[in-house]
Amino acid sequence: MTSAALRLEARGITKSFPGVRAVANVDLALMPGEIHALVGENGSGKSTLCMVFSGIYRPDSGIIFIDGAMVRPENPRHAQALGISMMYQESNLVPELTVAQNVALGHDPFLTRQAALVESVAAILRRLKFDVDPRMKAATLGGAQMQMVEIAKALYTRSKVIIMDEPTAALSASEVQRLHDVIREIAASGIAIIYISHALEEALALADRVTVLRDGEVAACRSTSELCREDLVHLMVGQHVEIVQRPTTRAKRGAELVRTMGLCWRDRVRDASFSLYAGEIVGLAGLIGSGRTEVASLLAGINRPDGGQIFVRSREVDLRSPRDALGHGIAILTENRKEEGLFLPLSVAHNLTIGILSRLRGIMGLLSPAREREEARAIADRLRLSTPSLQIDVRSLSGGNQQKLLIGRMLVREPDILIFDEPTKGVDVGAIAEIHHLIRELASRGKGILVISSYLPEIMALSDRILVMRGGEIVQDIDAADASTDAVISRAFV
Amino acid sequence: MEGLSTPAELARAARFQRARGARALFAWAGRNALTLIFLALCILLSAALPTFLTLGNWTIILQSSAIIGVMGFGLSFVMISGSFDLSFAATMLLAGAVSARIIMLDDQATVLALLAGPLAGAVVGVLNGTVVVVTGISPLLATIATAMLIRAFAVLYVMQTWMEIPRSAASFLWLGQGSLRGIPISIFLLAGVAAASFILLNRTGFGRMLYAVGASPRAARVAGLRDEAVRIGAFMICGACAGIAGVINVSSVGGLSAVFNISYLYDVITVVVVGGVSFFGGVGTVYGVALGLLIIGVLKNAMIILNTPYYAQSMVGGVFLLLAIGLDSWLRKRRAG
Amino acid sequence: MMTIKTKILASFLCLATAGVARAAIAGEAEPLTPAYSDFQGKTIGFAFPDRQSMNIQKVFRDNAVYRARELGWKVIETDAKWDVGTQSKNILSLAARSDVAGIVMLSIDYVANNNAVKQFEATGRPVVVYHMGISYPSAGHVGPNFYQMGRLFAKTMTEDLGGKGKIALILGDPNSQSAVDDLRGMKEWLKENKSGLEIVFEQPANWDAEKAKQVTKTLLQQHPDVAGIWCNWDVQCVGMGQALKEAGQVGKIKTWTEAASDVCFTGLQEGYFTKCIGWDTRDQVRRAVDLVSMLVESGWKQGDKGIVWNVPLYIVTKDNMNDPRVHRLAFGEHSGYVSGESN
Amino acid sequence: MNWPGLRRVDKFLLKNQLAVLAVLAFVFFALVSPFFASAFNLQNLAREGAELGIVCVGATLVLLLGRLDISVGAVLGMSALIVILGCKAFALPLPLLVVVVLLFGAGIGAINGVLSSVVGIPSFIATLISLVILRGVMQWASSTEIMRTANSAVSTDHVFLAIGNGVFAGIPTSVLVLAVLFAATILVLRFTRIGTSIYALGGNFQAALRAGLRVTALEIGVFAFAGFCSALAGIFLASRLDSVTYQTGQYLEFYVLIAVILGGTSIAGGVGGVWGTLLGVAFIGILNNGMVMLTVDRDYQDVVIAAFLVFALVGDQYLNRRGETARRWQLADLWTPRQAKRR
Repeated sequence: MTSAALRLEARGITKSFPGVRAVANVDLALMPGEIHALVGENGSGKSTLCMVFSGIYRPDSGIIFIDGAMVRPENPRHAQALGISMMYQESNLVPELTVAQNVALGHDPFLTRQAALVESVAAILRRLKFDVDPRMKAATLGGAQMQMVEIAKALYTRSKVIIMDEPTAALSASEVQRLHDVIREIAASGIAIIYISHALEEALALADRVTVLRDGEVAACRSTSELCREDLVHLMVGQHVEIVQRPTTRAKRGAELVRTMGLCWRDRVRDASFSLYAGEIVGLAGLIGSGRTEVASLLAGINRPDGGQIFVRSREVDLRSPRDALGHGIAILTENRKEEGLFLPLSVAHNLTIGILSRLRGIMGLLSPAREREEARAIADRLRLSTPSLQIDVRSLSGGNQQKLLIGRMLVREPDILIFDEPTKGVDVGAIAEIHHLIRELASRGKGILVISSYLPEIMALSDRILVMRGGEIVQDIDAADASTDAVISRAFV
Repeated sequence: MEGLSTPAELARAARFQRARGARALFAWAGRNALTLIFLALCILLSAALPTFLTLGNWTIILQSSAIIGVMGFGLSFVMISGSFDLSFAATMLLAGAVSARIIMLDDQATVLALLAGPLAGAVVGVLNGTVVVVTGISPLLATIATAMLIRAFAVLYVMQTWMEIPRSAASFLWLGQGSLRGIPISIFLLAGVAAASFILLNRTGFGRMLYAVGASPRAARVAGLRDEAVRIGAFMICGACAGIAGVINVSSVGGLSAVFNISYLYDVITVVVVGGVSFFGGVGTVYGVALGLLIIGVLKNAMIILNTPYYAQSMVGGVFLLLAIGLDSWLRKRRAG
Repeated sequence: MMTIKTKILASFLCLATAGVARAAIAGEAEPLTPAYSDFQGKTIGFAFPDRQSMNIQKVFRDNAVYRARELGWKVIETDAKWDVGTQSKNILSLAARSDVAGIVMLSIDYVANNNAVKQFEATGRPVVVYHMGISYPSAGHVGPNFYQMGRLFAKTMTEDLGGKGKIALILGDPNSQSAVDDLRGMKEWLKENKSGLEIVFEQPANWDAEKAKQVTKTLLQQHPDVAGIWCNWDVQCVGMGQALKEAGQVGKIKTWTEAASDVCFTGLQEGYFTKCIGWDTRDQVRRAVDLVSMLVESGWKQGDKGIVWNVPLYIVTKDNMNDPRVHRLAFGEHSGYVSGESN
Repeated sequence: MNWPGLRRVDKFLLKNQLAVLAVLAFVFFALVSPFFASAFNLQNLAREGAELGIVCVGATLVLLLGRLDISVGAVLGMSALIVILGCKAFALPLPLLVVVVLLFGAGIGAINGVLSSVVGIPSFIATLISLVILRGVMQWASSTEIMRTANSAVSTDHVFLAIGNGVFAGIPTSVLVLAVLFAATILVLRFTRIGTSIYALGGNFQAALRAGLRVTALEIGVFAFAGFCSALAGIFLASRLDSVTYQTGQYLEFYVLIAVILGGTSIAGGVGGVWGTLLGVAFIGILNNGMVMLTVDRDYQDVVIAAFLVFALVGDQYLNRRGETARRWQLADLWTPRQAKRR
């Protein structure tokens, strides 16, 4: 095919961030009117690639053509001017503005003639077979309607390429159907569409071709007719290097520490029931937004369940705050260190000892710096925390050491139920191994451990038992021994 | 530097080393900017004004900073907890009125009067804190409202016309008028409050939690700290300090009038912010606030000595505020961006 | 710690001030209600700056209201609590009331109420200002001539100091017109008479006693040889006195202040004032009420020439302060009387 | 999940409660005081209300951006001062003067905008600083001889006086100007890109950025507009009072905030509008004037006002931010420059 006939062509796109090579030398070509699915695990580089197209990131190398003309998207606005528009996962609408104003935001003339605007937007909405009054405020729209408005936005800017990042994440089956019809419709008018989705069937059903990304590289680019779901899964997973050896001897499970029955929270967790035993590591697998983190937050008292019960050591408990949870011996290492873990302006020592201030009492019940120093030193040594000094800002520690620090803080409270949410996120290779080793050790000391990770190999490597979550429900509870990566993946994806 | 696992860390360590080397001086100067400014001021002024560097003058500088300083230390607690209080000036008026009222009823009830003021302040502080923390409305606007209420309450229910402290209440008046070995008592009070704040902030669990809550309320929650209680506690301390300031004020002049002097508000905020307490919580030291207090105090003193027109004084305050805050926010933005 | 002597002194002073206070609330509580008066059924409006914060303001208010009731007026009072904006709002609200025949007021500011007064008088009703004047030529002004008071101060200070020496001025709010006139008069006299007095220090204390105290301390520190201090007036001067006491300068440094107020008397009593220049605070407001009454009766119209009635000034010293006639300057006869019917 | 729907209902209720409240207040005062509804007082009420309203229009836009401007009072005062000085001391031609003053106001506003958006100072503090400095300048200016003479002179320039006191077809000029300004603002908010941008910026910063709106310029512009409005009000005030003090406009910012927040504009930004503000102004204006009319003690007035401020804040917290009350918001939400949240 000649490049002129292509709507969008990308050659050798590479983008790396400090420490990570997010997208490596990716080629992509879209015909006019083509619906092109982009699939891959979390962190396989889909979003990064799209953000390069939509002008949020500049590629380190590689070139992009639109209709055969080379372009260099500077910023979202510029990208839109070039004909590339992106629909983001989170809503991108201004609640107080009308649908029409939202659609035209940033592209309306200085003097907006309301009638004309409404008319032109209404035309687009009609074309989308989407009956909503352009004059009503965006605040009153539901999830599906919001997606429609996002599409309308894209059409309003006369886009040649529309990138859709998980447009169906929040939609019901019937809504998904309608959305797909619309997408096919607009594709028919010659617009090329990049469709990112974790719902593999959806992708296969909708798209003409599919590109599979794995660790930032193109694993395959085939037409959907030649693919079935299993191939797709296999392509996505590939042959991962096992980073830790599977435990040869299964830790033998002790008494039941936690049992939950029918936990519900908003629409994010539906009827989650499971139990956790002493001495075992349970992996909580699933996609981002599948409710893993939410379940953890319920267990740790960060959020309060709307329904269901939590039993700790077979006594029902009501966890109103993390403080309560700690009181019952449940400690959590949260996903985002910066917001929910570290106290950035404070020193390493202060960060370490914040949980055990009562132990630092010296003369007249005042904190004794000496005792603080030795306590902090003790924790630091125990975790082989490498820092030039305990007095420096915790900011200047590496990701790995920050994570170790938080684990250390978690352990000094001597909890027997530990929740690790993404324990190795943004952590350097050396530290990963250490952290994994630590988790195992804790388990062998009879703690009950819940590990959440988007990186399946990690789950597979660590856990004795795996819970797979999808759409807020626990869809599978299998022994790690007889679980295969593919199996888990295929349950995690729709 | 043993046990550094990754190249990234080695690099970081190296940077740490370098900081000790060439850029050490700048780093040091950056850390001690306030101290340097203060020393520079002192040198400058003592060169310009022969009487500046005398014991007598410094007594005056400290004594006239006492009230502002006491409230400043109080306010810094609230600001470290990541909140704000605009009602302390009104609280000072109320507390002063309360203790004046008591001592006027019984001129020997010194202890009661001395305790009542700070106590009233603390109560007001708790109310403030509860309003802010429980409803979660903006502390700025909330405390503007409470300030109006407190002041009105004081004027309507506690105060009379010029409240004259009976001269017979000697021990009460001694607090603000007496002196030990030529050093006014109010200076000892200021020092006491400073010391207490230092201990509270650096040597107690409450202080640690305060910094933690201010630095990241969510992290504090997850770490299992009683964040709300801590924030209310900060307000309480602020109120109590305002109360102490009120008592000092009353006993220092032996009376209290309902004419409300708003300038205290600006002065205290200026001192605290110049002292390097961040608006965004988690940052601030007693040493810094003390320096801020001294810098502003010295400036005012010099301006009075030089007999500068009064209006210049408020402007200088404003400019200092601008510089201090501008720097704080700018650095913060650099870090965030 | 206090010595026995100071204790005794303190208790003596306590007694003295108590005596003063008792004298202050002497006099009948309620005025005679006239059987007939031309003003019966008419209302007189008062725009006070503040009835509460200073005793002298209370004396003004009490005697004014008393006199009005004596004459058979119906009284309506407004209080601005020292807020300029509020005061002109108050005047306008009185202007909106057709039943108010005239206003007696003490204006917080020299100019801020011009428009309000103008609007009130535009409806053919007189406004009489007492104490400080306003720049708008209202129907009448009863009060001291601050310019002349300044000159008198200069003269007195020169005499007290034997014609030479350093003096310091502790102002309240330098923008208040009375202070401006005071200083003008004072400085002019000093110049004209080639007085040897030299003003070395001039700082405001914004009526805040604590600030006045600190400012005075700085002054004493900077100019140990200062011979005299003029403190504008009222409660801030208590702060000045306190500073003198703590510096042990009471009696050594000559001090002057304005108005025969309770502050003045206490200061003379305790020795930190040498002289006060005052006038009959009670008489002043009574005259103001009388003037408005006359104008109302004589059918005053806007455009008539404004009447200025300056009160005589007296010098109050420790020697004459216990003379009942002098005492009355400060406390009148009707202080401590508060009831004053509102609408 | 239709919080938005509920929120709409609530806000609808809130706003209409306000209208009802305003009417009730009016009726109440009209019944209690026979003079409240008098033509004189109503005109007076309208004038005071109009000046407050003009300032509030600007302040509303600032709040829509999720920012605060408390320097409005000082800007108003300073502008008034410039007008008095220019008109009475230097006899500058009025049109020129007006232009200069409006430019001055816009300039100060722009500086506030830069401090807030570029330097990243929390807007509350940035504007607090401008307030302090401006007040300092005003004190200095009003202490100068030239300012005093200008101030004390009673102006005879009918054109100048007509600005603030004039009546056109029975309606005070300032009210007409407010109406025009108000209409213009409504039109801009509704029918121009600026309007949509303001709501976008306050409502969903990400969306605004992705739509490529010029964030910084917008913020500076809005602050400049707020300054412009304050200056405009200042001109009317100067002409109406024919004088200015260094306290002119003190505490105005509180009334402005209360009126705007009561009007249903969220301090978190993005929610609300000028309609509600107008109701808020009407309510506060009536309340204030009515209480003055009934000679309610100023301290009790403060209590009432403060109570309404708290009511407004809590209402804002639980109505406008209903969806996220789960998360109690920190000060930083109001203070941290939004730019920091960009990534």
